[in-house]
Amino acid sequence: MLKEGQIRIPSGCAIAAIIDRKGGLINGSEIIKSIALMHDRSNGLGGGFAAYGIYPEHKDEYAFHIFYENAQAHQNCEEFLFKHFNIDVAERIPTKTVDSISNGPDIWRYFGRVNRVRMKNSRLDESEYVVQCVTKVNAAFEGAYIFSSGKNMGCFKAVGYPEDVGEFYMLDRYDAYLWTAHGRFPTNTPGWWGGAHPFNILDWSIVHNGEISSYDTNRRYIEQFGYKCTMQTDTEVITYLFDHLIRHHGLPVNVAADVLTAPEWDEIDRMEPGHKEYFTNLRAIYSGALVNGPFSVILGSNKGLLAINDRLKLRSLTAATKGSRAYFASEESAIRIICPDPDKVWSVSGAEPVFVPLEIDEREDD
Amino acid sequence: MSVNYIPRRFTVIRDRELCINCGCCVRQCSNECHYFSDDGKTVLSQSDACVACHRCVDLCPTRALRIEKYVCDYRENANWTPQYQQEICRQAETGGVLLSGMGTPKPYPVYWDKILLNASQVTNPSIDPLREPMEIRTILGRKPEKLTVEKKGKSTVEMPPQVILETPIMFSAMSFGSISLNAQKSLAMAAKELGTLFNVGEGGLHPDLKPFTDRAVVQVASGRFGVHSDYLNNSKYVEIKIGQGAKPGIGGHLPGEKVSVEVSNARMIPEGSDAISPAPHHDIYSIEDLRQLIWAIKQATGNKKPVSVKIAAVHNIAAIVSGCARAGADIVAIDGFRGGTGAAPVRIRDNVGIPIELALASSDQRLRDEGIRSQISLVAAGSFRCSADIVKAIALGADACYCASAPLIAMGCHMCQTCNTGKCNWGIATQRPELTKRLNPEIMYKRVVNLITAWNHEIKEIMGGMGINSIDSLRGNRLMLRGIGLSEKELEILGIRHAGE
Amino acid sequence: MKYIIIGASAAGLACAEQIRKEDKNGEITVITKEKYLPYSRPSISYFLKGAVKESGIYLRKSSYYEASGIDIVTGTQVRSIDRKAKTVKAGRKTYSYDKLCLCTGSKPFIPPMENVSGKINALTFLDLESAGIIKKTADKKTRAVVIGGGLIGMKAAEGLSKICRSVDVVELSPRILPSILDEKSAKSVKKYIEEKGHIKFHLGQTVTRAGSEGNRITSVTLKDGKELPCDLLILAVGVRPETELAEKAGLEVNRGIVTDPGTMQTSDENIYAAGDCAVSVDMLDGSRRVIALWPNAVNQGIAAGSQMSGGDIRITSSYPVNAIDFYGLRICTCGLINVQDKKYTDKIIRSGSSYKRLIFEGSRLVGYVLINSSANAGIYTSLIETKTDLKTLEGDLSGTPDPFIFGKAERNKRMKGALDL
Amino acid sequence: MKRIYAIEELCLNCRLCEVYCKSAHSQSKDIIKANKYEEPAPVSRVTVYGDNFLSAALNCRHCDDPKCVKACITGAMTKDKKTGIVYVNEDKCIGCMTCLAVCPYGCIKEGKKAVKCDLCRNDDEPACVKNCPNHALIYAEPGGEEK
Repeated sequence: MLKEGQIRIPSGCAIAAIIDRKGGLINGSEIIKSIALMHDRSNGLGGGFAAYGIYPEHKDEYAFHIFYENAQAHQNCEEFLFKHFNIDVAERIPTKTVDSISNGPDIWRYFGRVNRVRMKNSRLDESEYVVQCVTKVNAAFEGAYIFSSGKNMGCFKAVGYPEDVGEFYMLDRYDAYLWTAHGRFPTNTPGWWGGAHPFNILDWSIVHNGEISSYDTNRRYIEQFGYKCTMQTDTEVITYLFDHLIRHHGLPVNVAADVLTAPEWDEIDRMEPGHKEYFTNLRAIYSGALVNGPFSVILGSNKGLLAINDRLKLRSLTAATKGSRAYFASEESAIRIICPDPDKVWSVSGAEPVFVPLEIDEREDD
Repeated sequence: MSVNYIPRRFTVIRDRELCINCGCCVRQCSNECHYFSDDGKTVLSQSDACVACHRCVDLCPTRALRIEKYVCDYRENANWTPQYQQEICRQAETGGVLLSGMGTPKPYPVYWDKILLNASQVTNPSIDPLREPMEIRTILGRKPEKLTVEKKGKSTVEMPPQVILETPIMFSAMSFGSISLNAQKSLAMAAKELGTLFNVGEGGLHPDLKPFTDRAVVQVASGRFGVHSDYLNNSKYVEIKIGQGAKPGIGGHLPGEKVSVEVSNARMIPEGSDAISPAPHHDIYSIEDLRQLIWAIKQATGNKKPVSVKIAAVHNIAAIVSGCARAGADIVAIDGFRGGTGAAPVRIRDNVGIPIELALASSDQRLRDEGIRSQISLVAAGSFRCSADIVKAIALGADACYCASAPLIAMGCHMCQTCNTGKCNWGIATQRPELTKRLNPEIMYKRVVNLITAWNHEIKEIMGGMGINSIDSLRGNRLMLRGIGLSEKELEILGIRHAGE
Repeated sequence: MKYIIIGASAAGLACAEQIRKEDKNGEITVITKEKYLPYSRPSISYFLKGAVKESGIYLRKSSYYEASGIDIVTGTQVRSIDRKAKTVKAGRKTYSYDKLCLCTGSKPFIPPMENVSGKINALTFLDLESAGIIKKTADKKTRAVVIGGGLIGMKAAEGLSKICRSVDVVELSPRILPSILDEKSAKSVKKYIEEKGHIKFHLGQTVTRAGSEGNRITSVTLKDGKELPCDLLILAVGVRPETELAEKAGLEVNRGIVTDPGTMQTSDENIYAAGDCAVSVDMLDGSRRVIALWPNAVNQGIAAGSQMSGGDIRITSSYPVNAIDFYGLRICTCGLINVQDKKYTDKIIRSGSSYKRLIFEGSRLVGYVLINSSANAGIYTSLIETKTDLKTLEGDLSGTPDPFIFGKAERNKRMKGALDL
Repeated sequence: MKRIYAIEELCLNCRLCEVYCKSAHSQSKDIIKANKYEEPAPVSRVTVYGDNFLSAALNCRHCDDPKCVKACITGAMTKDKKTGIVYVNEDKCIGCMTCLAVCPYGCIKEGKKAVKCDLCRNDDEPACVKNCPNHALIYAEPGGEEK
């Protein structure tokens, strides 16, 4: 059966997220409870979480989460990894046996720093170096798949219901200031854990619900700039779009969101001249990056959380705030189960991104 | 004793019951196929000169006329078809190059008809064009690599000049001289109302079109006809015509009889002299010369408008398109081998050039491979017969489409392919005043507006069905296309999967 | 204001209608000696030959006059006009007026002939009454003789030829319709009419004496002594303007009531005159004579009516124009036809049965005679009326005149009117 | 009142206006019977003059102060007070053609009775205007407003 990536598998989904602006820690059990409520929005063929702030003791090192399908893949990948990074910790990610999750790959995690010498003669900056290494492993090393490569964060995903995946990875042992979660309803079995969400690159993680009809236009736009869309999923291409706009083009996150969900022309025509020119130029330059079709996306990063809805608001996405915390979910019920009396609840409107910044200075060199 | 080796091609059939001998057909046929009997009471017809332009058929008040192919069988011969035999006879008589008009009629594969469109079912919803705004606004011109932003809503990018079209359809180049001023005026008026552009062609600009210069694409061709600073500056954008799909590699020849005083003024050439546009631009012998001309034009127009380069779809098209882009062309127009023409040698029109579908697909992919596709605009030309062709072209990667034959048909053309004779009964491909007045711009421009408005609606309907509400998301969206009856190689060049996958 | 109009034919009715148009509530009284409401006098020959019923001959529906406030007094002879008292005696009543218009038309001219007057079967052919009598008395056995080969005589002869056994026409001049045809055209028309209407012509002749039994004429004898049996004698030699009333009232009369050519005002400022009784100035040669034709009478009636009721309509151009047909042979004539002066030249175009003669004065058209080629004759008429210099035209005049004889500017005015397309 | 104006620059000399005028003023209102079989043959009120190079369809101007109405000796030629249309009252017309002799535009045709354009007063639009293929005949107010 074709593996995800060889064919494009359309799917519906559930998404959820919690963030504490002040950096207060939230236990894994809360996010599991939230995503679990939306059990019927997924069909057990994919679930996953992203957690930020779970490795304080390694916060300046890259945390690689890797699936190995066989020992050979394990050995090749480790050989490559130790060559390009100074790895000081290598261990299996602790998991618990859950009967609904079976015959998964061997799951390891490594903490390490970039090998300065090798990075210098690759003439790439640190981020580009890491991205190229991850892309190399995932594209070239058969059976090995790096599904998380950020600092002080990590993704946990598998084929199964999200609440089972949470239990499998014993997420109740982790505390993070930013959680995102995803439950998947693919039309057919992805046949492979790597296909589950969230999708990660550096410390970006994306969970996405919906089916973007502009997928091939976006894919063929982004592939102009060195990206390889190996998974053929919407999340992958949206992540690369954000990465390209923010990292390569240095656009602020909310401007990047404007590019993906640009306002409509009749709205632009009604704007005052300054704005009109800005948005006309924006849509002219980035017409290939406009994302069309129903979607709701939550983008996690060390800078904060961004939630966006498609321009026509064809996909549900609810937001709420309570003190320093912000909650997001495909359904309001998934928020109220973990936060019964939020200060404010609203439905994210089309093409108006919500950005919740993290006010802790996590990184010096950023 | 002259032997008539070539049988007539058509027969005009007159239903005597219906014919009221009003003589309308007699006065309307410029090929003089109809005439009155001596007593002036009955109308007779002689079909030798009939080119099946249907002027008499359409104007006959009692619908008494119809045209029939004149069947005069030769012995069956798949190789030596009657057409080849007759063309040999014609050349045996004239010793000259056979000329003809419009695009090649030869049955080469039409890829548009072998590509199917996607639609949303279950996994992603269609978008209801009655509720959501469907956007087909298209912006042509060179784009910078990225947007530089001071803060949200304030960009500091140095934006090159852009051209905004309210539809991805523009009217392709048809010069004043090959078509009548009235035909051009109709296209100009239609372009103004539709919010799109019409291409003036290589015949210079007639003063009557002054009010439409903000809707005009002006061409700089190898003959440089009518090119001066006013001409360049009073336009929406300037297009350097390197080639034309119907006759790649060769120049153009407007016979002296068609060079009336007005045509000669517009082209700045002596009246009655043949207007020859030479095969190459005699100042462009390599790509760097093209860059020089592009910059010269940009300087002449104060960098206020994009410069387009129009090339015929030939082998190695992808490399040429990429080269033009790198030579500074903001817009590259590719004209497929089925594109129409006022006059072109039959052999070249029917054998030289490649289909626009393949040229467009490979060029779009090559530009993407080099990461510069998003910086320039790609315009496809060469026979779009309906809105589905346009959607497929945009999905293959075109920004916009040049249409010429379709609007002409809307204005009365019946594809008789004898434009080169200058006796067009519909007042389109002629300069004869008694024929050009048959094309009343006030009436005809509305028909063209109706046609394009209809196509726009259809494009929006198809996009809605695909779950797309902006043409930006259709452009280059090859996933929306599926091929049927295409070889692996063809699918690969078109970059689309086979139906069923 | 009180208006009185004497005579209820073309001029009288036109004058009354024009006054009503300009003076909504003035009192308008039209007095006529005939016992009929205003009717189409030239149509009596069509009535005679049954081409139109009596009901169709009236100019307006009878209810029209009451609706437009015009009081028609029929069967009343006006006997005298008192200019100082501004009153008119008619029948047993006296009518006072502020403005008076004489539209008395014309009366038949009867040359001296022995034993004709007082005979019951010797009639003129000017009004509906006589036409009615002729229609009743004439039948298949009647042998009719018409004195006068002019317009009226020929129309009478045509009418009679449908209902009588034989018709003889006696004409003083050597050719028929002398006032409108020339030598050549008269000969071909005469031949045509003889074939179609079995009418016998006696040209260059007059009737000198009539034989009678009691008060009925039985025969007539011509100048050359020839005797013709005659059961019905029609006197159609010509007409004279009816100016008796004007002369009695002391108005200036010179072969027609003399009027100001523009306002139709007579020598008395409150009295106007219009139609066959008034003198017109022919714009083409300046001659002062009576132009006894319907269009002229209507124009003069309108001018007089307007002047009488404070309007400003004036007569700017009067000239003769006439269209008549005999057994389908159409004759149109206009302007000066029988001209002798060297300054006039003419051009004759003949093809098949159609005959066209154009009369020029220098480079101006001043007259035409069209026989069976009357298509668009009105364009020639407008050339005559507007005194257009033919050198400014583009096309020539021999064929059927059409808009393309004019230059572009004139064509635009004629066909596009105010549109500046 | 709305009148028919002829634009010679657009007239194609196809003469369809004459064909359709005959049909509109025929007994049968059928284009084939009217133009081929009907007796007496209907007469087109509009006439095209000129040739393929320059032509125009001449038609009655329905003048404000019509010479033909004044010249009519039987009161048959009438100008309708409301619509302004000048038309022939067939019952009263004796076919003397005096109107034809005075019409400065030459728009009255010879027949048993006078024949002239009545602007197809019982239809919504004159047949000649409706069927002119090149919009060379315009039915408009003097200022040009068509609707």
